[in-house]
Amino acid sequence: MEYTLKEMMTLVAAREIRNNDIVFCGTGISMLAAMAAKNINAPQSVIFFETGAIDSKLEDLPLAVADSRIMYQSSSNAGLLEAFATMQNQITGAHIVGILGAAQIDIYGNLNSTVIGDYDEPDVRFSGSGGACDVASFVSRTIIFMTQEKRKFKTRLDYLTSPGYLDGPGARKKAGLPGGGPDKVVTNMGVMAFDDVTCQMYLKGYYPGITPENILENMEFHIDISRASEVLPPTPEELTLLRETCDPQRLIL
Amino acid sequence: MEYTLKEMMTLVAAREIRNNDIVFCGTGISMLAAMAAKNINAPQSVIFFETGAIDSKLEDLPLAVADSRIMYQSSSNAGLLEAFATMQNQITGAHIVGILGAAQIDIYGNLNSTVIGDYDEPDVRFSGSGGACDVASFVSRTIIFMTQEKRKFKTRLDYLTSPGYLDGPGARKKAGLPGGGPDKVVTNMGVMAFDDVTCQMYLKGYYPGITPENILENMEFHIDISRASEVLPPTPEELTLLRETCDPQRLIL
Amino acid sequence: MDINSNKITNLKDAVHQYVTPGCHLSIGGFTINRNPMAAVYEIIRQEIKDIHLYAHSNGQGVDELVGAGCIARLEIAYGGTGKFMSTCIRFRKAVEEKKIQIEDYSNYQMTLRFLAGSMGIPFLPTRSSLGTDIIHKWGLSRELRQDTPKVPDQKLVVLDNPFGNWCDTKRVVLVPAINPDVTIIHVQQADYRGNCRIDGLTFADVEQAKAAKVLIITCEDLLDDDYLKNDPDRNQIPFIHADAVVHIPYGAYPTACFGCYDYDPVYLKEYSRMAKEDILFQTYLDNNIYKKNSHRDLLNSVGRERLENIMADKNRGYAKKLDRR
Amino acid sequence: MDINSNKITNLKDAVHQYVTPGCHLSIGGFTINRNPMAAVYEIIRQEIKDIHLYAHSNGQGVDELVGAGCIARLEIAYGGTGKFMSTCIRFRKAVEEKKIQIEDYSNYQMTLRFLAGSMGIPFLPTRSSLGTDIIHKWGLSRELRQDTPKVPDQKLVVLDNPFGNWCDTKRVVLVPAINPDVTIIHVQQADYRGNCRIDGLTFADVEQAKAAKVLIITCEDLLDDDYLKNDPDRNQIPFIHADAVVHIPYGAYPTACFGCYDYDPVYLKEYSRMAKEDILFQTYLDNNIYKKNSHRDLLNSVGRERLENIMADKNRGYAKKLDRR
Repeated sequence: MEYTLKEMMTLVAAREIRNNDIVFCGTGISMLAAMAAKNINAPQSVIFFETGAIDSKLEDLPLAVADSRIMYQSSSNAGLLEAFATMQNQITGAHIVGILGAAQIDIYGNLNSTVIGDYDEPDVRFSGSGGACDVASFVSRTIIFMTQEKRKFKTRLDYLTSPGYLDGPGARKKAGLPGGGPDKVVTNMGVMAFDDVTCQMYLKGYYPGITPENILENMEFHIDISRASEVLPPTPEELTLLRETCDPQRLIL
Repeated sequence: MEYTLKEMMTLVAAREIRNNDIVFCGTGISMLAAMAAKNINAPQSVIFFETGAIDSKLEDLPLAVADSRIMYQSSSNAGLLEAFATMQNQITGAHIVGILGAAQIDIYGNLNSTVIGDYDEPDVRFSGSGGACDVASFVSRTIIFMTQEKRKFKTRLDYLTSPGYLDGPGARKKAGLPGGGPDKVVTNMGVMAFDDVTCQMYLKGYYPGITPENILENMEFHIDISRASEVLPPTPEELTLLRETCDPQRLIL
Repeated sequence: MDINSNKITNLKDAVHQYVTPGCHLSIGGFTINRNPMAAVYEIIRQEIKDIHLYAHSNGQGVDELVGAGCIARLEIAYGGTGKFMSTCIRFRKAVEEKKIQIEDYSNYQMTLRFLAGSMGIPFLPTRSSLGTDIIHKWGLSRELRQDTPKVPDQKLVVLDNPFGNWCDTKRVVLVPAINPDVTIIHVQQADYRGNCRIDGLTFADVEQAKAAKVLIITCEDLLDDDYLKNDPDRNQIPFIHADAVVHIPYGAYPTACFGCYDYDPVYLKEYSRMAKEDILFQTYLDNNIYKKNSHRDLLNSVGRERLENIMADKNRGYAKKLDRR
Repeated sequence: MDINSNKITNLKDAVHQYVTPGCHLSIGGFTINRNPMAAVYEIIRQEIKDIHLYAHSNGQGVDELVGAGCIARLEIAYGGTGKFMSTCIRFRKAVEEKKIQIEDYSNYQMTLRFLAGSMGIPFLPTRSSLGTDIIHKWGLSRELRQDTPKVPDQKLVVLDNPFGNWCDTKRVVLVPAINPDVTIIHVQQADYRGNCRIDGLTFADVEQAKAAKVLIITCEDLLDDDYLKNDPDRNQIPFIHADAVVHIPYGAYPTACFGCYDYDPVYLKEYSRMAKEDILFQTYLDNNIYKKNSHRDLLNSVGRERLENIMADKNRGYAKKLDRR
């Protein structure tokens, strides 16, 4: 079955979600990945929004994390305080996987979603942290969506909005952060993971038709590609559920 | 009209409550005083409980601040966090008058409701602060109910549970406390106020049939009695409303 | 425990599994309302001892646990139940006879401590108690604190405002977080996964629940489907915090449960009377708890008439005509 | 303002009286939901300038206030509205062109700052942002902070845990309280005294409301009696915090109001298109705001059909059949 790269990315991220995970998601593709996991491979996973809704029914795809669609048939509707406390709380936070995106990422999975250029004299201004810094600070693991481009995979971030492994092994702990850090980076070309010892990004998988070298060409920094293998393409079942159940109006896809 | 000392005390305290006051009350006589004010002299005052209910209808007299009777037809039911935040918040706290009681009081209106004797080897153990320390710390003014006894009006408290003016002028501010401090002490013999300059208790009024000297005999420390005058006895209207509207079952009276 | 699983169990098993000797426990409710009394009686019946209990003003449940000898240490704000016991009677005796270790806080401070635990931070600030003996007098010694990993090394800390005089505030009191091993609450409605709906005041139940490593819920109504999801605004505790759900009608009796039943003045007065004397209190424990197999046994001995007297008017949430004199 | 009085007024007067040039303001809602848009448009119409705005992710309302030149300083966590504007367009332009001063926090930090304000304490702690540029890079300089009494002297403070390693926490970030001069929120129901009932998520509205020196409430339904007291569990903001109550049906339009209406995708897309060019945006402001006398005027020009399209299904709270492509 034919598929788009966006579909591939969504499903690759969805496969990372397991039963018993509580999935924090933002707007767009991250929400769709969480819905796909729930409908395909992790039916017992729980979807959770920073605005305060947990276990929403999601009969229709929300277009923002404050969309009224997330308030319908959730298990509890509260507010931001409760949502972020649930992430910072280490008892519940240990179950949470966060899905994030950003404008820039470095080899330790640190993210920039604030500015390109100087903070006081920015060339480009983005939305800013929102809840991303909080999620990246608190939860047990994060999955990060990125477009594979040299200007996005940066040796040095212009602004560190959301903490990954900071400057390497032990740095999160030294800074005083709880939580686990980045687990996977899902791009339009492949999937990266992080080395247990060095905390540095390495290539875990490349999509059919893409080579590890293609990926390296689209990054400013070099990563280990020795552990990479080809990622399985979407199955027809995955694609059908994604298209017909999760986003029939093709609002995101 | 005949009246009991308990009725007198309740009504004397009620007279201190004004329209536009938010009245924090505890169990027993303090709740009855708040109800009396609302039904007699301050119909626009608002009754408020540390357990989280505000503006309760109080069709029936509650026997505890967690009594379900305070949850019926209130303006908002929340919990302890919201209630105490409302007191600590200086914008709302400025409107709140707290009614308290204690086992011991000193000349600066500091209260003990914890122990008689040493804290580690107490002769008598009382309930402890509950919300009293919080109220005394936060709100604009407090009214204190006491029984006029030497062992209760103490030169030195065995334990300082709830702050009055601490050790005198400027001491609250120096300690870092917000709020105003004690305003009146209502006993079974008279009413004390606090001097604007010295922050010390002085006799403001004595009940019909009681002399200032009677009151001094029932205190361990000496207070100024030069400003005292006789307190007006309860009016028939006050007594009727108190008995028939506030506590018809005579649960407190 | 799978977060999204069916957590329905029975009280004997839940208490046996989670409320272990020496554990750190907190119970919900306030004075004479919505105490998880069925669970309290089950703890007493199972003779679980040496418990470290955290309480704001939990009242009736605290006094019975203390009286039955289950409690070794108590961090508390208020040992009373209002009109029925201005000071809790067995609590008072236990403190005066030094049978328990006690440390005093205010109600707000205890609530903030639970909130800090629920938020995953080590402390929260307040302006309450500056200049008082709550700051100066510690019930748990520095030595005990050093030797007990589950207790913070300081009762509280006074901190000068690091933001100058921001908010017209010179200094604050930091109170340390509590993360009880177990919290037990009683609610009006819960479902099989542990979503909770509390009617009326929540007291500090939500914070106590979310701060706990294990949460046991007893409930008046148990829903084995997703009915509560029809009105999520009213569900204060989502299931992700829950470990055990137990259906116990009248589970707060003899304390009240708003919308369901009132407190039982007959029981509470009888309790106060018997709590005053050691021998009478032993009789109380024997007859009302040890010799009963379950909360249902207790309710049967109380009898239908008294339970009917306390049944809540549906429009008011309490029993308007109840004789409370 | 008497706490217990009737506070019903109209929007023009409420905005004129309380939202003064240079004031510190916060608005409720989140991205495309329950923004107090009628009030936002009235502020723009009255051309109130030099506002210091506090926002977590307030979205549409922020972008319009910034675009209309009302804002001088902005403390914010997220300038976006989700799918419609991943980065708010006028916000982005204003920052890049240095037309406003901006300082960045996270959503949780901004929410905690409002909570601290509502609690009457100078700061609250969190573990969020340790090791990031949110800590290192300040948007408001130390000099400005020294010279501006309404701004705290530090952006935030990193504090070593005074309770050792309690809660496995080495250090925390303290974020300073916010007490806005004015907070404006839009709610589903309010009464004449200012009791508020919000259906669906509350976002940070309750904390923003309680932190404010002045609270303006706009509402879909206005009750001139005590009807809301029949179900006090659902009233998140009691009247003691309120200063002005204004009845504005569709007061959140073009953002959504759960249970009442959805966001209007036609309006929001048109906004995004016109926000991209300065000239088009001026046309937008002229036609949709300056040339309108009131929110009702705007709704009239939008027309009945579009308002019918976004009407919420009563069982779902949003418009199931709305075409959002």
